[in-house]
Amino acid sequence: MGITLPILILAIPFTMFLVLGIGGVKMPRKVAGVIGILANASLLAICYTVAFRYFFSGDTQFIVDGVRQQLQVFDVTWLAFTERLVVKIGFLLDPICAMMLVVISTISFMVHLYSWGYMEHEPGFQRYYAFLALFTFSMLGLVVATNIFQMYIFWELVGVSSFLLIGFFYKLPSAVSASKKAFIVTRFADLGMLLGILVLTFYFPTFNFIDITHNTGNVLASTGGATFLGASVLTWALVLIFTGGMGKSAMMPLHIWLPDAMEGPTPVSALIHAATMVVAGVYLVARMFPLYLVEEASLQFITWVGAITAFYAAVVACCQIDIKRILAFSTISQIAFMMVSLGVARPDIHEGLGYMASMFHLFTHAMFKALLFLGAGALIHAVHSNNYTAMGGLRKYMPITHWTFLIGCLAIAGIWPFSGFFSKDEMLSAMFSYSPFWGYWMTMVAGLTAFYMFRMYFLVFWWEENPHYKEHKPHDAPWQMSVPLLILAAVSCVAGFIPFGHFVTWNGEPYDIHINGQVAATSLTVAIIAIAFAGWLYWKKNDKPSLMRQALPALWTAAHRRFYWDEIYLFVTRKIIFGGICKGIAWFDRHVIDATMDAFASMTQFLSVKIKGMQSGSVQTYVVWYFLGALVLAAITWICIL
Amino acid sequence: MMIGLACCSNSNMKSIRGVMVAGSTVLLAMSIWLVVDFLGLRAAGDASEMLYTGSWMWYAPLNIHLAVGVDGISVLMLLLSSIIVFAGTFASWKIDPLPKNFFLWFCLLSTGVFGFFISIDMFTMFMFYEVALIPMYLLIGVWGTGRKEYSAMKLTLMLMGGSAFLMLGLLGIYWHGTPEGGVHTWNILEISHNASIDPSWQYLLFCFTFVGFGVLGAMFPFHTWSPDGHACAPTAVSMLHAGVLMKLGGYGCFRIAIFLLPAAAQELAWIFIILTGISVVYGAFSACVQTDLKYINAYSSVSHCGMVLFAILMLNETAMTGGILQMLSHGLMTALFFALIGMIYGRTHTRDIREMGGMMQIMPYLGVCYMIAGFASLGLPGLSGFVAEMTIFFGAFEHSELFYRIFVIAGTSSIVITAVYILRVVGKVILGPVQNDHHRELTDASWWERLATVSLIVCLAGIGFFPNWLNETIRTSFMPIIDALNSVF
Amino acid sequence: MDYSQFGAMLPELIILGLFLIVFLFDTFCGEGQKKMLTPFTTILFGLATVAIWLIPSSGEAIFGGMYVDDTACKAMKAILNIGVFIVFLQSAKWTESDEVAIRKGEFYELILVTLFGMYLMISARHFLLFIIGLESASLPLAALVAFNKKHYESHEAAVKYILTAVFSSAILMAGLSYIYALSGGSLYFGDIAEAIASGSRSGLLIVGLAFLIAGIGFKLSLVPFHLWTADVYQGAPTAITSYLSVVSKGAAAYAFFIIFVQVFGAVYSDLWEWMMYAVIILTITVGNLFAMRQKNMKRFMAFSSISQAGYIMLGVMAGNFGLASMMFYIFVYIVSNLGAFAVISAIENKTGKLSMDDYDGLHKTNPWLSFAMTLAMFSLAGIPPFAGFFSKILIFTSVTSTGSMALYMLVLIALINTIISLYYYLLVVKAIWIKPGDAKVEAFRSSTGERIAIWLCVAGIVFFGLVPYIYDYCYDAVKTAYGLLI
Amino acid sequence: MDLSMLWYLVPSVIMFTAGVFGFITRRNMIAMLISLELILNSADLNFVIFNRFLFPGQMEGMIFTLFAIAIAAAETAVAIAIIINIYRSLGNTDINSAKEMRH
Repeated sequence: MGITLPILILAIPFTMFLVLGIGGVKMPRKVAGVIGILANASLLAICYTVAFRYFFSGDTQFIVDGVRQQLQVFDVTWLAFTERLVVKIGFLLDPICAMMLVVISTISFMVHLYSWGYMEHEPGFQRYYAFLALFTFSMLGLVVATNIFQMYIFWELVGVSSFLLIGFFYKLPSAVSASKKAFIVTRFADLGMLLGILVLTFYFPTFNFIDITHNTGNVLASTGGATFLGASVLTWALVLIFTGGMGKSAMMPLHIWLPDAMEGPTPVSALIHAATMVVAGVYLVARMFPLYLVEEASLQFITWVGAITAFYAAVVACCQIDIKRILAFSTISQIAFMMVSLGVARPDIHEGLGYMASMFHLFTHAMFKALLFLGAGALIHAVHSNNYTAMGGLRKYMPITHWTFLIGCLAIAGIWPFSGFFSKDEMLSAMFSYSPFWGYWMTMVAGLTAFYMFRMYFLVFWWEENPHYKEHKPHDAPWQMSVPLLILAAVSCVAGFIPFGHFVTWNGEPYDIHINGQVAATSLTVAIIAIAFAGWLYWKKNDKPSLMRQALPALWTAAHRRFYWDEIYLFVTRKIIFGGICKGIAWFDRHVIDATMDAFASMTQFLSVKIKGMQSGSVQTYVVWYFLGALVLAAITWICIL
Repeated sequence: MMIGLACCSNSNMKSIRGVMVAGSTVLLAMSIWLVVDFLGLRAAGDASEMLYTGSWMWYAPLNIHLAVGVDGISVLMLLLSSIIVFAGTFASWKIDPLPKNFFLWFCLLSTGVFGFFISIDMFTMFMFYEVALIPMYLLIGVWGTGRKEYSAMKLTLMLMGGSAFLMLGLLGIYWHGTPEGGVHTWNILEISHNASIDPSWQYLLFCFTFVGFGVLGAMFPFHTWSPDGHACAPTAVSMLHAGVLMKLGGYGCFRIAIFLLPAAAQELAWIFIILTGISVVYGAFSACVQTDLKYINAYSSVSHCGMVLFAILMLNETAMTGGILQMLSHGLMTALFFALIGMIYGRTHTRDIREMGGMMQIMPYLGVCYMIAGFASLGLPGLSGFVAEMTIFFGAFEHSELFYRIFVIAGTSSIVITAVYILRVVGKVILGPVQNDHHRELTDASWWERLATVSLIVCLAGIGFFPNWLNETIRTSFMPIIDALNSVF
Repeated sequence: MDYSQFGAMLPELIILGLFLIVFLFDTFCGEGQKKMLTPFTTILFGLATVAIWLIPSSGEAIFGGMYVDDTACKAMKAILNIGVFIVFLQSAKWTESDEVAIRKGEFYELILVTLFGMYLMISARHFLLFIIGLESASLPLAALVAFNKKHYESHEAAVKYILTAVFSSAILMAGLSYIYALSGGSLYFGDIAEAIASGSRSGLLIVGLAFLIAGIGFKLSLVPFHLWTADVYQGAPTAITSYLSVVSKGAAAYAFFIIFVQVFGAVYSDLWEWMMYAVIILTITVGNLFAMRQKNMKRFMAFSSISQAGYIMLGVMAGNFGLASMMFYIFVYIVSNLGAFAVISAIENKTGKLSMDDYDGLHKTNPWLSFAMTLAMFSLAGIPPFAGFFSKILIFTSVTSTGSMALYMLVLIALINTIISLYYYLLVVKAIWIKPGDAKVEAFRSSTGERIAIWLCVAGIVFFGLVPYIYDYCYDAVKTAYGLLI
Repeated sequence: MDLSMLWYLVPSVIMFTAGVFGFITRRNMIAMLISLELILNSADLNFVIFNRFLFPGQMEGMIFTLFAIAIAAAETAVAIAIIINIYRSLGNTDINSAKEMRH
């Protein structure tokens, strides 16, 4: 296919960024908004065209006897480290890429539209759109990366645009610190990724994904069985690269930035911290999946991290008050779901069902999680608070929001026929077939998911009406905000019926997906029980929740405080690194090194004072020095020579 | 050569601003022209080590020449210097007292810098080196702020201490640089062709020269002049000093220490790799807890310049190229930093980050520039810092011994720490609520300040987006040095 | 004997003639013309300088080799002449001051006599002639030091000077007597050189050498034979101080070189190399350490000149190549030091202020003086592009030419000392440019002579580093006189 | 009996040390001057002795001695003159009182 469209895909958002970023200050907000939305509409169109051509045209460059091909549309040199280590900027088109193009452009467009209503009265509206454009650009560049270094470049760029967007309300210290936290934590993770790339390319000097994933054997051979601290260097490389993914996708223990990131505007949370950027980690693993297959250990690692995170996040989500935080933790746990299912994917288990499933879930999750966030945005817009304590019984006041939100909850809870059901079912069946333990474990997590989602749902829309609706009456959002809700809701309803296996599989060979009845039944029952329990607790105002809370106060507070991860981090950074290392080094610098330098000076001064007695002013001492000097000179030489 | 003339005429100018601006603009134009012409000649297939070479006998008895010539690296360095001189002129628009003398010394300083980069005769190189050092004393002492007398004296004396060792090293090279019976020469190229310095001497001379230049390169533990010096210097001087002068150290390190003493470089690199590796992390860590903007930046300069020497010591093509890229990037970036700090200080009259906040609301332009500089410093793709650091890391990691690779890993950790202290400042000073209410009526940048900053930002972004031509130019210029190194074993 | 031989010692004759002219003029002219004396002498001396610079050296040895006037000697004499000329210029104002005016004739005559003595020192190739030169160069100085009748310091300085001077000449003669014992009965340099080369390394010789070093080191004020310097420099009239600090030092340095390299060259490496090694290190370091603390400008310059003498002596360690560098160093040292002294004396003549604190903020009132002073200080500290830098580097280069590690270390120590010296030279610069507060010296216009002197010095400082003319001159002179250098 | 050179050198050495000692210990400038003369004379004596015993054929040492004596005289004259100056301004010739300038 021609390179025009791919180039446009990258060019449009970047131009938007420049235009709005530099010229934005001058232009009125309406103009900026319109430009942004129109640009995104065109972007949407182009992305869809590309994706559909890839999937449906049946052109031989895309699909050869049923196997979907990986195609480098273009690949231009950007910087040459050595002969073989050459950084290129390119456009790699393959199933997951095409899927991501669809996801990103869709959500991005929705968010642009939504923000027009949501952010209308915020100062710096133009800046906001510029940052959105920057993010879209970086995210697209990330997914179309032809080589791992290009991915790293855009990895950093999405990081910084997320930093800018979280810190959009830069006058609030909380927003600023949240953005700093997000940037630094992810940066730390990226360091791991960089090291991983260093190690990998040290043994197998190429960045190109295709070279890597098609010659996994050579990669393994090139390391020559070298090991470091017990593990093979390849495992190290892969785990380190995955660390980058952990950072972006907020896996334990690098998850702490995501809840705080909710300080940003809600549409931003929907776009970046629910749908697109946070799944970059999953995407990274999927991208290098063949290589991960080589090292069993690395997949094990991924599975464990994912499973633990999923459970942890689900538990924490049950005890949050801020609805955006609840959604954030649910995001974490859902992404962990995908990770686990990638971790358990094996070619010999249903042709790598887990891989397909996690991509499927990535797709559906993007849709319904964006839906939920935008709904939450609408709620916040209406009651001007993030906490469900300020809500309750809103179903009468804002019906659209209510219904769409309900659909979202059902989808994420995995109720038939909503999209979440199908993807989650695939994942669970993959896990069951890998090992029943993980299967049951994740089913339990699924149940928790259903519970906390509906806990929120009931608390927000049923429970009891908040008294201060009297003075100001909540109402549904303007059309710019409602339309995206409706669209996304619709998608969440039908997306499940997409025969995903025909499009995205680990090796490009399509196959039919079939509901595993037993798994489906289990998860469905678990979900329904959970929902029922939630309903029993939170349908009407009562004191059961508080009773439960008093039953296990320690657990509740612990969960509410997210099991004290932030405190631990604060302690390490503030006390140990800042208070200890940095202060120590600064002190050392001033009082040891600098002091030594000054000591030379003061020593010289001291000497010059000491010897001043020599110049006593009396001729006779002068002459004594003179004479003795001559004699000593002679004497020493005499002793030395003769 | 043209540049040399240009700045000589420049240095005699009386400092009506117009003249100064004209001079620096001419300078900038000339160096751009030089770069273009140079690339043209290279493209035309002129493969000699140095272009525009010229040599005039000076002190005949000692065979001292005034020998000039440029290769890809020095051309870029000249370009960098002229850009910074250009920006510095605008940054010090409202200097007082004695603007005439200020610009006079300023020009002398830049004369030294330019002369250093164009000369390929060790003697003249050293002379220009010292010419560049000395005006610092008066520039800081007279026009500086804070404990200026102490800092100026300390800076001057420590750098002179460095050049004392350097001088001895150069003398040694001079006397041992030619085979028996040959005519002793100061010319770098001839010495490298003779390659007649026996290893036992090389070790000693390498230590002398490398320490000599290392002091100017702010190598741990000889870096303490730099925080105080930078903190007290006037804006333009900090710009030129951190931006260009510290680069003389790195430049000299490979042009003399490594190029002329390859055997010793192979043998002794590890000592200095340890030192520079320390200064990379060390500078970054101590920048985290400073409260004075200039101190923060000075320590980050220590860290970044440590990175330069670190890369150069890796003795492989890619890493050295990265080192040069880092020189350029750090030069522009830190110049931008100091310019901005100077402008902020000129308005708020404080550099203490605890007393500032929310500058973005008061002077958005400067705020944005500061954030851009910060991103460049923490290595954001699309700005020059990223290119340089990545080239260094990947080049250095090529090194065959695990020991060095471990050090590279230590070095990479600095990018996180950098992020920490940069964001600390950005979050505290630029973003956040306004700390001090009578900062509210402060004005945003004036046109000359915008000119100064924009010229630097454009270069930063330029390198960040299209690094490869630089990369090629530098790489080809390193060939002789790499050959010299390989010829040892 | 034929008196035509005297024709060979043309420079001495010129100076002698000048002396006579000045003497007669001073004696027989009426009160009216008295005031003409200063310009008259200065101009004549300027002409003499040019003449000595221009006339080729006869290059022949006369009086049986007692005296030679080879190119090197003549170059040295020319350099000294420049120094004296500048001294005359800068002292013109002072000689007009009423307490000196009556006796200014004596001033010029005595200076000329000492100069004559120095010429003899330079050209002497026989110890008798050398001693005569030395004494006639040092005795009149005592009178000159005591020239300020009204000032007690002047007397104290004079008495300190004369006593130590006589003591040192006594020591010198004692040392000579020991050398004589080993000399095979002759006091000719050449004969002694042969005798020493063939003779054994006896203790007598060592003591003799040590005493010789002490005796000549006294005039060069090498540590530990330097203690008179500071007091005398401080007490003497500024004109005399500057004269002492440069001209007599230069002559002594040259004579020192001739004696030790040409006569005792044979025992260089095993006897006196190490003596000089120690002495040089001591000189440079102690001089610097003392200079750091000084507040009185003249005393400050005294100690700085002590450490400078150490640098000059480096040339002795490097054979004839060293001699060339040494002569160049002396020239540069003359212009730099006299530049500084010209400023000092200008300010002293005007305001009588001598303390470094009085120089605070000088640039506000007297920018040109400050400029000149700064250049002089930079040049003394050895900072490019001023001449001092080149002279220092050249002398270091020549010292390292022998390639012995010990000498590298010596140079290293010297280089490290340059840091200390830079420190205290910068103190002056700091006082002038950086110290806050109003200037303590009011703005004034310095006299013509002083201004010319300052201009000459500044020109020398700026040009003769960048333009290698002087160095080539010295180099060629030494080369033609003593053969190949490197 | 004829004495070897040593016997003549001994007094000269004694004169030398006496001179140095006197110069260092005596407070009166005139006395110091006298001790200086002692040193000078011992040097002259050396010349004469060496010339007489070692190089009987030549006269260099003798002549040198004559000049040296003259020079010593000149030195003494100048010194005396200056000491008189000091005496005028100080009223005594004690060397310890001439210690104004120091350190």
